[in-house]
Formats: sequence, C-alpha cells, structure tokens
Amino acid sequence: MGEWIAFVGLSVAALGSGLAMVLGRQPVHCAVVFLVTLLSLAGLFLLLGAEFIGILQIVIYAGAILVLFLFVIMLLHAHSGEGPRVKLRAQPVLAGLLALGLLLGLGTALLSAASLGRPHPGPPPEGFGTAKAVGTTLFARFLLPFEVTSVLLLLGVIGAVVLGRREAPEKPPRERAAGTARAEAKAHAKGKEKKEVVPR
Amino acid sequence: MTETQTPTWAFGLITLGKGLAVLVGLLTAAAYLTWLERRLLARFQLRLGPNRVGPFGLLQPLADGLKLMMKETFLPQEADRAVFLIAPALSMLAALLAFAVIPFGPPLELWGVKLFQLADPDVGVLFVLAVSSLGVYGVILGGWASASKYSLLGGLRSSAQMISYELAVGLAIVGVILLSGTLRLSEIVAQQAEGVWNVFLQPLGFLLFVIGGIAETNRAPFDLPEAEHELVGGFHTEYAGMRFASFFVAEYGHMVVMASVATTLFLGGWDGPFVEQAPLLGLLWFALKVFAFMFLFIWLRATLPRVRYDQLMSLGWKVLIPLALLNLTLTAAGVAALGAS
Amino acid sequence: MSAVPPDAYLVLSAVLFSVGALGVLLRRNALILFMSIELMLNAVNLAFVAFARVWGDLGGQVIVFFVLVVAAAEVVVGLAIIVNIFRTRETVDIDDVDLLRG
Amino acid sequence: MGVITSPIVTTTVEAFERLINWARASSVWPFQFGLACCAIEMMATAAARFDLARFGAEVMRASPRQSDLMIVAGRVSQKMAPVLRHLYEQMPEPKWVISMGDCASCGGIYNNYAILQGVDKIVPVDVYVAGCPPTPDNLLYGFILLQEKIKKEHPLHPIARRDYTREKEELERRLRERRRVAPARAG
Repeated sequence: MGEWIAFVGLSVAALGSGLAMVLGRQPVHCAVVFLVTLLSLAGLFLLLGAEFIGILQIVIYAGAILVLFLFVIMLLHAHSGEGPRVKLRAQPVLAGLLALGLLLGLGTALLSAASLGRPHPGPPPEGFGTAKAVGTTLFARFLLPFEVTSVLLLLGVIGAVVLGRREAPEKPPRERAAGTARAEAKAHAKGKEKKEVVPR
Repeated sequence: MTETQTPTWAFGLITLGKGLAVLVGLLTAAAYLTWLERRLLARFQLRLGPNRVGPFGLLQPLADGLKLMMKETFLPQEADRAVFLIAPALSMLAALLAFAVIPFGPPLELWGVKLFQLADPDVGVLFVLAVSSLGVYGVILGGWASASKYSLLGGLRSSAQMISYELAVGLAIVGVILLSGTLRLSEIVAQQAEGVWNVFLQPLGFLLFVIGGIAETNRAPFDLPEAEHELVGGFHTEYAGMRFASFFVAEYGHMVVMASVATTLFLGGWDGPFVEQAPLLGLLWFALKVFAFMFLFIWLRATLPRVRYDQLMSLGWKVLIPLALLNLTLTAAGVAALGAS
Repeated sequence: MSAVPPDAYLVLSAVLFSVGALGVLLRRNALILFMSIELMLNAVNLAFVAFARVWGDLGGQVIVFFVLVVAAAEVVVGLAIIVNIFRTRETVDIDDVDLLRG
Repeated sequence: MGVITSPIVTTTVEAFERLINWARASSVWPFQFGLACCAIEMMATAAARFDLARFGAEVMRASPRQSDLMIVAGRVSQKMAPVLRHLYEQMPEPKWVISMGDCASCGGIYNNYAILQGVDKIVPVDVYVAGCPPTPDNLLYGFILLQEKIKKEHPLHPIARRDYTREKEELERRLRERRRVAPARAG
C-alpha cells in the first residue's frame, strides 16, 4: 500500500514536472521543474531497489548537469529565446501527433516484450542495488566499457575546453611576421562577414 | 529500518522525536553561532562584542530573529515571484537534510532503534554529497530571481565556486572510503573508534577537505559570492526580513554540516576518551569537535583577507584537485599494498 | 492492494520518454530542447532500472551508470556549442541557426 | 474602527509592543554608508576603543534591504541627495536615520549651492548628532538616544496612540466655552 502511494505520488510529480518543463516559457522555470523531475525519478529508483543509482542520479544529474544548465541559462541571459514562429507553422500539431504515435508504439513494444501478466518478481535478493553489488558488477562484467567511458569523459573535457575558448590563440610571432598581409586581409574579410551577420 | 521487533508506531515516534530534536538543535546552534561569531570576532579585534542584551549578550540572536521577523516583507518589482520565494527554502532544506545521516553519538539503541542517528543508509557518504550539491540551487536561483545584476553575479560566482570545490571535496572523501571500504557513516566512525582516526592516515585528504569545505560554505577567505565590496550582498542583496534570515541560518547550518561531516569522516565522530564507560560522553566529544571546527571557521575569517576570484578558481582547479588526485593515488597504492581493511 | 508491478514503471517510462520527445519536436529554444533530451535519457534510465528489478540482474543498473556518464559528457560539449552559437549569433533559437555556417 | 479598551487586551498588546521594541532597539543594523570625514569617526565608533558592537549594532549591512538605520555621515552634495533618498526608500520598514555631524544636520560650514543644507530636507531624521565631526562618543550617545526613542514607539499602533478620553474632554470643554460665549455675544 505504502509503495503504491509513493509510486503514484512520485510518478504524478515526475510527469507533471516533465510536462511543465517541456511546455514552460522561461528557461529557468524549466530547469527548476526539471529538478523536481530528477528528484522524483531518484525516488522511483529507490522504490525499485536501486539505492546507489538513485543517489548517483541526484549527485550527477541534479548536482552537476542541471547546475551547468542553469549556469549557461544565466550566462546567456536567454529569456524564452523563441521568436515568432516563421518556419514550420504546423510544428506544434505535428509534434503532438508524432509524440502520441511514439507513445503508442513504445507502449505496445514495451508491454509486449516485457513482463505483462507475469507474476511480481517478489522482494529483491539481499544486497540488491547496494553500492557494493553495483560496484562488483561494474568492475567484473563491465570492466572494458568502464575504461572506455573514461576515455569518453576525457574527450568531453577536451571538447569543452576547445569549444569554450573565446578566441583562437595568437599565432607565434615568427609566423605572424611572415604572413602579415594575408592575416590582415583575412581579419578584414572576417569583420565584413560579421557585419553582414549582425543585422539579421 | 530492518528491525522486526519494534512496532511501527514506536519506530515512528522515536524517529519523529529524533528529527525534532535534531531540527531544533541545529537551528539553535545556527542561531547561536552568529552570537559566537560576533563575540569571537570582537575578541580577535580587541573589542567586547554584543554584551548588552541579556547576560554576555546571549539574547542577541533572539532579538535579531524577532527584529527580522517584524521587518517589512517585500518583493522586488522585476523579481520572479515563485523562484524568489522558494530559493531561501531550498537553501535551508539542503542545510537541514544532510544532518539526517550523520551519527552524532555512539550506537545506543532504544527498542532496537538507533538513538543518535536519524537514518543510517547504505550510501550515507553519497547522500551527504548529494544533499550538499543541492545547496547550490538556493543560492543560484535566489541570485537569478532577484532581477538585480549584483545578485546575478553573486549567484553565478557561487555556482561556479561550489561546483569546482565539490570536486576536490568529493575526491578527498574518496580517500576515506578507500580506507574504510564502506559508504555507511556509522561504520566509518566505528572503524575509527576501534583503530586510528582517519586524520592521521589521511592528513592531506583532511586538509583538502577542510579547504574545500570552507569554500563550499562560502566562508572567508572564499566568501566571494557575498563580497560586500564588489557585489553589495551577493545573491541575497535583494532579500530582506525573514527570507534573508533563512539564507543566513542556512549558511550557518551548512557550516555545522560541513564541520560534522569532517568530524565524522576524519576525526572519529563521537570517539574520545572514556566513551566505552559512559557512552553518553560521545555526544559531548562530537559537539566539542564540531565546535573546534566552528572556531577554526571564525578564526580564519578574522585572520585572512578575501582572495581574488581568479585566485580562487586557480586554487581549486590547479592545486586542490591535482593534490586530491595525488592523495587518491597514494591511498589506493597503500591500500593495495597493505591489503584492504 | 499488492506491490506495484514493474510494468507500471515501464509505462511511466514510456510516457516520460514521449513527453521528452514532444519537447524535442516542439521547442525551439536550444536549452529547453537539450533538457528535453535529458528527460528522454532519464526515462530510459527508469526503464533500465525497472528491467533490472524484473530480472534481478544488476546489469540494468550498471547501464544507468554509463548513461549518466555519457549524459555528463554530452551536456558539457553540447552546452559549449550552444554558448559558441550564442556568441556569434546572439540567439538560442534553433530555427535561426539552420544554415551550416557560423 | 473600534478602539479596544479591555484592560487584558491592552496589557497584552503593550507587552508585545515592549518585546518588539526591545528586539528592534537591541539589533539595529546600520547601513554601510559613509559620505565624508564623519564616516571616519563612524568607523572609529565601530572599532575597538568605542565598540558599537556592544549594542548589537556592528552588523553593518552593505545592502539597504537588510539594514534598519542609515547614519548620514558627512555633507550631502546636491548630486548625492537623490541617491541617498533612493537608498533610504530601498530600506524596508521600520527604518531610522541619524544625521551625523553639522554638515548633514544643517549644511555646516558648507553654506553654498553645492551642498544640501541639512539632510532632513529629503529624509526624516530621528536623531541629530552635533559636532564637526562628532567624536565617537557623540555618535554613541546619539545611538543610545535612538534606542530610547525606538523603545517609546508603538509598533502595533503605527500612528502614535491617541488619548481619546482626554481629546473628548477637551472637545467638550471647548464646546461648553463656545456655548457660554455665544449667548453673551448675542446679548
């Protein structure tokens, strides 16, 4: 009974805040309701016996990723950021239809493939979902993916640093001396191009 | 929570009682820390400090609280109403929630329920990290919702600062986890009570944790989010009355939490002389250790000037995190060489 | 009433995924669009955890761990791209950046 | 509006008023706001020898939203006046003003077009502190006077409580007088 109450409450919270996030006008409001979604999802993870993953969800998603989102929203002081709709006027209708279709397809696929009508799996085994169990599985069965993930993270760091740099570093003086005229012409062209872009 | 003998109502009642006690205790501690800070700062500056309100000025926090409660409530015109209102509550919540898993006394049991710890989850350390990472929301949302450029700058600064220093703090904690082999806070303390305190095994980790903790609680010398000389009041520039008071209490609550976590992870929690004979003494030891940290916080505020923002960032990323990684590597090597505990 | 069947979690995850997809299809603010993608990832995570519960296999939970890592990397790079776009074009509306030039 | 006259209610209200006044008077947070040389003396008041902190008032807030008292320390130039007024209006109620020094009180030696001849032309001043500049003792004395003034306020009756019975008597007395006078004139 308690589980039902928790489940219904959390799923209503998750769904409501998810919808509010998708339909919200103000990006900061979207981020705040998304925080509610994340927390209720973490609660659902706890209900499913995934203690470690649930907490990890809060630490990584709510504690790092969403803060980064908020940071960027504030950095760009971007309000709704959506001008009047000029292209694709039918987009809202189409989007709704497509999402509904996706929901129907997903629902049938999941329910037919999964456990519909199967008895409840019963209480999880002792130690299911604890940090120790998850860690053992991670380092025994998934060692190679784990190592590959670290490479992925490194790539992410490098990518962010490269993309986040404001300007290309200045050329060393030797090169600059050699191609001053060319560089100047290039800079001039670039400036012109920018001027063309700005009024749009 | 796994006890089968205890009836549910008794468990609920005890938990409720514990929760209330912790809540009241933490709020009182936070309020009286402001008094302690003002008295101690006065001592450091050869002054007397507040002494007219009650004996030794002990009623000062009461007067401050009452005054703030009776102030005009007010909302800036351009402010985002909902976010402006929930930001202080979020900040407060994050400060209070972390205390739920901290064992502040020896594992005494009443009808099979632990008396001196609200909850003892398997992932206690991670819970503390998760909750303290939520603390940044109050600050950043409050700063944004005020619709003032000082507040926004304060919010941005503090979010960048808290994210950066949380890494160092987390990495410092990993060293302790490697040594103890568990994420359960009560077990970490019990192991220290039997063996050596972690501060002797992890001196570098302890130092990193304390520095990172000071930065994460936005205290001097890292109190840039509220640097008065550049940002007026930082993220709480536009907050007045009770909402400002809740930010204030949350800040001191964060300090208590940080001190408690440091005590639990590095200083052996409630462990101290004669605890085995008189277990209640553990509460006193715990309180004393937390108090020592508080003293350190205040001492640092009275001693050190505020660092510059770029200095803060380069300290975090170029010094603390590499050192934390070094500490982690050394600890891992040591644990691998000597065998896991 | 008995315990919640894992199917209920699966249905919830499907609905959440569709909501996220709706956001991706509907919104033009790059940041909200990005958050909708995160919502879809989270819905998938929920399905993984539910399956882990059904089969009593921790593999599902470990996959969630990987999804978290990938999401973190993705967000870092994606947000950097958005910031770059904003620097040159002063907009976060994706309809304004449909040309393949900066 | 009916006036509640039950003695129990009155005493309770008075007790509350005393409590609130005590809290307000013991925790007056000044606004970190210095204008000229008087500001130096204001800082000296907060420093070790005089220690404003004893009265719970060392919490100088940088934001007007969080402060209760504005110490106008120094001459107010005509250019500063609107700013000062703006800041005063940004402070939430209840708020007080101490006009510190001769310049802030009446223009002082700056009897010219550039300086506001007394800050009370733009904000309501509670306590004037004389001196050029006043010594920290003077400011402390002014501050204690302000505390006494706060303690005489009626926070639950924002407009100072009127003594209705006496007013009524006064009115009746005047009416009687007029009646007595009027017939005489007629006669």
